[in-house]
Amino acid sequence: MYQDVILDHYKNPHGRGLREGDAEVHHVNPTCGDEITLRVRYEGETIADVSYEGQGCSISQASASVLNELLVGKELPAALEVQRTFLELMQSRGQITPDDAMEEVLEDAVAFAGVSKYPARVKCALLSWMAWKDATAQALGEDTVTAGDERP
Amino acid sequence: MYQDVILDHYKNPHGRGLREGDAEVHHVNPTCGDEITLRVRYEGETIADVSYEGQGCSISQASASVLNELLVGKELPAALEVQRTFLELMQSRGQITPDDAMEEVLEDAVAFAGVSKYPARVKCALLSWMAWKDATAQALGEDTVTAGDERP
Amino acid sequence: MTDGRPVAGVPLDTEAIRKDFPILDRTVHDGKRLVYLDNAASSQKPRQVLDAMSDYYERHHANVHRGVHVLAEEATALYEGARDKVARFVNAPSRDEVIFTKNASESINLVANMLGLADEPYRVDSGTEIVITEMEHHSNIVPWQLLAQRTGAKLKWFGLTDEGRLDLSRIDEVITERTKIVSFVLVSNVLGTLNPVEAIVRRAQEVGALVLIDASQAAPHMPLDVQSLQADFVAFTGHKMCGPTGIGVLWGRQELLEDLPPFLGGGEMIETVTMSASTYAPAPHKFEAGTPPIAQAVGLGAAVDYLTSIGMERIAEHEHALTRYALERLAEVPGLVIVGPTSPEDRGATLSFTLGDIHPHDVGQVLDEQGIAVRVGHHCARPVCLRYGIPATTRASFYLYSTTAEVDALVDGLEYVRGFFG
Amino acid sequence: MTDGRPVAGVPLDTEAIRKDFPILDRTVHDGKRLVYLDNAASSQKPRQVLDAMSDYYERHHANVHRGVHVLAEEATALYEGARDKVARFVNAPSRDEVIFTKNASESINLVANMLGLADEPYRVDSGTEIVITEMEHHSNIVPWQLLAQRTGAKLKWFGLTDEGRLDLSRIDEVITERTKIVSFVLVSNVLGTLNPVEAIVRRAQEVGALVLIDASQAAPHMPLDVQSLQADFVAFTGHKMCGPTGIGVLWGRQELLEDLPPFLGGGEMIETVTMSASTYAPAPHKFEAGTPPIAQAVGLGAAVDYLTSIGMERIAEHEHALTRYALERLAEVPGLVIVGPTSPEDRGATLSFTLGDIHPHDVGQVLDEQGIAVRVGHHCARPVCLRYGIPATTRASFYLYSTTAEVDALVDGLEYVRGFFG
Ligand SMILES: Cc1ncc(COP(=O)(O)O)c(C=O)c1O
Ligand SMILES: Cc1ncc(COP(=O)(O)O)c(C=O)c1O
Repeated sequence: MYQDVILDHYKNPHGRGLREGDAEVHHVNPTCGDEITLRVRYEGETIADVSYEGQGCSISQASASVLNELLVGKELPAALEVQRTFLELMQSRGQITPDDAMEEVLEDAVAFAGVSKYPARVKCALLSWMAWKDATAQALGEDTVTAGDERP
Repeated sequence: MYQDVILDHYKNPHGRGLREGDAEVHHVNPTCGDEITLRVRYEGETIADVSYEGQGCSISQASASVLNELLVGKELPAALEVQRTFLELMQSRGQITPDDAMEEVLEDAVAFAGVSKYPARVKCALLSWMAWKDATAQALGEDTVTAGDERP
Repeated sequence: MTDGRPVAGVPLDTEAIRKDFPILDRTVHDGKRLVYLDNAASSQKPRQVLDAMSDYYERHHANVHRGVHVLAEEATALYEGARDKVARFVNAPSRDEVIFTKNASESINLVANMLGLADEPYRVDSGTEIVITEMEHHSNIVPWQLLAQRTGAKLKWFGLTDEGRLDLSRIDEVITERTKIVSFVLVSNVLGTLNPVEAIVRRAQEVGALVLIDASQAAPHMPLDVQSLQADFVAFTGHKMCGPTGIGVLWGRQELLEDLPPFLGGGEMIETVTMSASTYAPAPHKFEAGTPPIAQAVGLGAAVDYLTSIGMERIAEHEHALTRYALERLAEVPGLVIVGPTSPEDRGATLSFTLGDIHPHDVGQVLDEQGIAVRVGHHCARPVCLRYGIPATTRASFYLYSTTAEVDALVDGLEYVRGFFG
Repeated sequence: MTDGRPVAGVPLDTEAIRKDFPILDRTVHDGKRLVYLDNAASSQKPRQVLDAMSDYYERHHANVHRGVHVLAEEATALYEGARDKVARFVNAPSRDEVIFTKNASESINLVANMLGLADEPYRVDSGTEIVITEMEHHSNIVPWQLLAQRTGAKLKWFGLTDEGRLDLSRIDEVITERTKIVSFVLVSNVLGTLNPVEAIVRRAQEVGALVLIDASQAAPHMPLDVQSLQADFVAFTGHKMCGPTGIGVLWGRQELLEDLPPFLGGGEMIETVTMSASTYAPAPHKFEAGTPPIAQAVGLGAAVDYLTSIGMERIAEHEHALTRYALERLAEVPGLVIVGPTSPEDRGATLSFTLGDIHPHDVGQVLDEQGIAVRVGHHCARPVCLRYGIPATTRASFYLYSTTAEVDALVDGLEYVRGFFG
C-alpha cells in the first residue's frame, strides 16, 4: 500500500500550514487519533486555497497533500467529481482497479487504490477529503456539495 | 427419587391446614413457584403444633408432611438436631448414604436422600424446613435457633 | 440439507437436520434417547455454528475495530459481517440499526434506560406512562418496573382473556396521550400466543408512543421483518435461534438511535475522550461499550445463515404442523389442560399445560427420567400463572428438528406420569 | 505441559505451551509466521478452552437454573462450577461474590450505575466526588463521566508523572471526605505501570470511600487475590486471559452486593414478580439479568484451570524476564522512546513507544506486513496520549506464549520500518 507517490507526498507535503480561509473545520479519526484542521478559500466557484495542519499517519498526511495539489485552482463541480471518484475508489475494498478515465480524474490520488483493501486505513485516506467537503459546505452552503450526490 | 415413603406423604399429608400459632411465615421457592405458609405453636420448649398450607410439588409437600410428623411433640434442641441433619443430607449432592445413626434421627426423612442428587429439587425439600426455622426464630427469638450452628 | 434454495411448502427433512445437531445424538439416564422439548428456553446448536466459532478462535481472533494487523482486520470483518447478516435476516433498512448486546434482556434494559435519560419527546418521567402486557417475560416487565420506580412514570398493562390472548378491548384507555412506550411480546414464551402487532402499533402511533417488540420467541421460528412490523425497536436473543449464548440483538430505527443518549460507557463507543468530557461514536457503536461478543456474533451470523438456508417460511410451516398434531394428541391425555390458545392459529410451537393435580415439577422430573426434556415452573412469566390461578405449568416447545415421534413420546410419557402419581 | 504441579522458578516451556494455541501456527501475508504481540488487546485461546466450550454445546447445553431435566442440570452445574473456579482463582471469600458480566466494561458500568441508584452511605450524588486516574482505559473513564453528568457529582483524577506513574503527591486533596468511590487500574494497558494499591486503598478507607480496581490487565498475568487487595470491587474480562469473548467478571464484597440495588432487570435476577412489584434474588443472581453467558463461563472456567495448571507465579516471572529483555533490546532502536516506565520493576509486559516522527499507524502497518501484530493508536486511553503530547503509540504486549525470538523479530521489524520511512 505504501506507493512511492504516497511516500513522496508524506515526506514533502504540498500546501501544508494554515492560511486565511472562508471556513475552517476540524476533523478527527477517533480510531487512530488522526486529526486535521482545514481551511478553504473560494474565489467564486474557484478553489483559491486549501490550507491545513494536522497530525497523523503517512496515509492521512499524504492524502491531504494530494488533495491540495489536485483541488486548488479547480472549479467546485470538477473538484466534487474528483472527491466523489476518490470516495468511490476508497470504498471499493480493493475491488476497483483504476482505469484510464479514473486515472485522468484522480492523477496522483490513484496511488491510494491499494489502501482501499485496508478498512482501518480507508478513514485515514478520507479524513482530509471529508474535511474539505464539510468546509466547502460551510463556506458556500450545504446544497453546493450535495447537489451532485443524486447523480446516477 | 420418588420413594414410596415420599409418595405416601404426598398423597396423605400429615397435619396439613393452618391452625393457631405463635408465629406465621410465608416462604417461596422462586425457581418453581412452590409456596408455603407455616405456623408454629410452642408450649415452653415443646413444639405443640406445626400447621401449614401450601402449593408445590410432591417433594415440597411430602417434606412438609414429614416435618410435621417428625417435629411435633419434640423439644426444640432435638428438633434442631433433626433439622440440621436433614439439611446436611440434602446438601450432600448424593454423597451421603444415611447410616443407622442418621436414620434414627431422620426416620421417614431419610427417604429424601435421593433428592439431594437433584440440585433443582433440594430447595423444594428444604422449603418447609427453612420456613419452620424462621417461624421458630420469630416465636422464640433468633438465638434459640442459631445457638447450635457453631457446634463442630 | 442446507444446500440449494429453500422452497416453501416442501416439508423439512428433519432426519437430515437432526444430523447437524451433535447433542441430539445424546442419550440420558442409562441410554434413553434424548427428546429435547425445551426449545423456548434455549435451542441446540448445529455443527455449522460451532465450526464457525472454532474457526474464528483458531484462525482469526483478535480484538476488533482498532487494529491494523491481519487478525484484527479479519476479526473486524467477521464481526461486522455478522451484523450485515443479522440486518438482512430481519430486513433492517440499515446495518447500523443492529446493536449487539449480551442477550434480549440487555436489549430491553438498554431501551428502558435510554428512555429514562433521553430528552423530549422520548423522555419517560413522572406524568408519563409505560404500557406492557400481562403475558410478558420478566425481562420485559422488570426493566419497566425499575424505570417506573426511578422516574415516577406509571406502568400499565393489557390483561389477558381466558383464551390466552391479549385483551385489547380497552386499548384507547390503556394507551393514551401520556404513553411514551409500548413494549410487548410478539410470541409469548408461555402461552405461545402470537400477538396482533398492527392494532397495537396503530394506536401507539396515534398517540406518538414508541413501540418495542420482544421477538425473542419469534425470531427463531418465523420470518421477521422489522420494517413490516413498523415498530421502533425489536429485541431478540441468539441462544434461542441456533446461536451461541452471550449475544442478543437490539434493532432500532436509525433516527432514534441517533437521538437517544448512550447507556453504558467505555471503549468502542466513543469518538473522542478527554478526562473532562467525551463524545460518542455513531450508532451502533455508541451502544456497544467494551469488547463486543465477537465470536458470539460470528456464531449468530452462522446461525442465521443456517436458518436462512433452510428457510424461515418452511421452519414456520413445520412447527405449525407439529403444533397442530401436538394439540390433537395432547387433547387425548385425561386431565391435561392447555394454558394458552388451544387451536393452532396465531400461535407458536410452545405448549404449556397442567396435568390434573400433579405439580409440574413432578411431571417434568418423571418425564426427564424417560429422557424427555421439558421445562416446568413459571417460565420467567409469573404473572401469567397468577392470571390463570396456577402455580406453574409444564411446557413443551418445538423447533425445526422436532418430530411427530417426539410428540408421541411426550404423550406416552405423560401417560406414565399419570400412572405414577395416580 | 499442563500436567503436574506448577513450580515457581522453573521457566515456562513456551514451545510446549504454544502447541496449545492453534492460532499461533498460522501464517499471514504469504507464509510469514505470525508474531502475535497484541495480547493487551486480547489474548489467544488454548485448545483446552475451545474444547470445553465445544463439549458444552455438543453434550450439555440447555438454559440454566430453572430446569429439572438432565441437560439443564448439567448446564447449571457447569455454569455454577465456573463461578467456583473463578472465585478460587481470585481467592474470593465466597463464590456468591463473583458476578458474570459481558466484559470488564459492563462490570465497571454496573458499579457506577449501582452507586448512582444506591441509598446512603454509598449514594453518589451532587456534593460527592468520584476519583479516577489519568491512565484509565476509556471503560474506566466514561462510566464515571456519565455518572457525574447524571448525578451532579464531581469527577476528579490523579495525574501522571513524567515516568508514567501515578502522581500521588497530593493524595489527601484528591481523595477527600466527599469521595464516594475511587476507581483505578491495577496495570495500565498503555504504560504497563503496576499501581501502588495499598497507598490508595488506605486513603480511601480513611475517608470511607469505596474502591474499585480495574484488573483487566492484571488478572491474565499475575496472581490476583481480591482479599489482599482490600478493594470493594474488582473487575476483569475473559478474553484477555485465554477465555472467550462475551464474558467479564465483577467481584464485589458480599455486604455491598447485598445492600446495593439491581441494575438490569429481567429473568434470573428476580425472586418473585407480580405486575406491580418484584423482589430480587440474592447476589450474584441479582446482578445477572437474562440468560447468562453460559458457554463463555464454561470457557473462562477452563481458562483459569489452564492458567492455574501452568501457575500464575511462573507466568508473571516469564513475562517479567521477557519485559526486561524487550526493554533492553528496544533501547537499541534509534529514535524509539518508551512511553511508560523504562525499567522492568512494577510494570507489566505491555510496552508502548514512539518511533521518531513515524506515525504509529505506519509502524504497525509495516510491522504487519512482516507478520508482526502490534496495536497502534491511543489504546482506548486517549488521556494518556494527551498527557504525553503524542497522538498515538505503538504497543507490543506479551503473554505466556511469547518468546525472546518474538522480541527479536519485533526489533528487526522496527529497523525495517525505520529504513522504509527514513
Ligand atoms: C485496563 C483495561 N480496562 C478495561 C478494559 C475493557 O475490557 P473490555 O473491553 O473487555 O470490556 C480493557 C481492555 O480493553 C483494559 O485494558
Ligand atoms: C419472550 C422472551 N423475552 C425475553 C427473553 C429473555 O431472553 P434472554 O434470557 O436471552 O435475555 C426470553 C427468554 O428467556 C423470552 O422468552
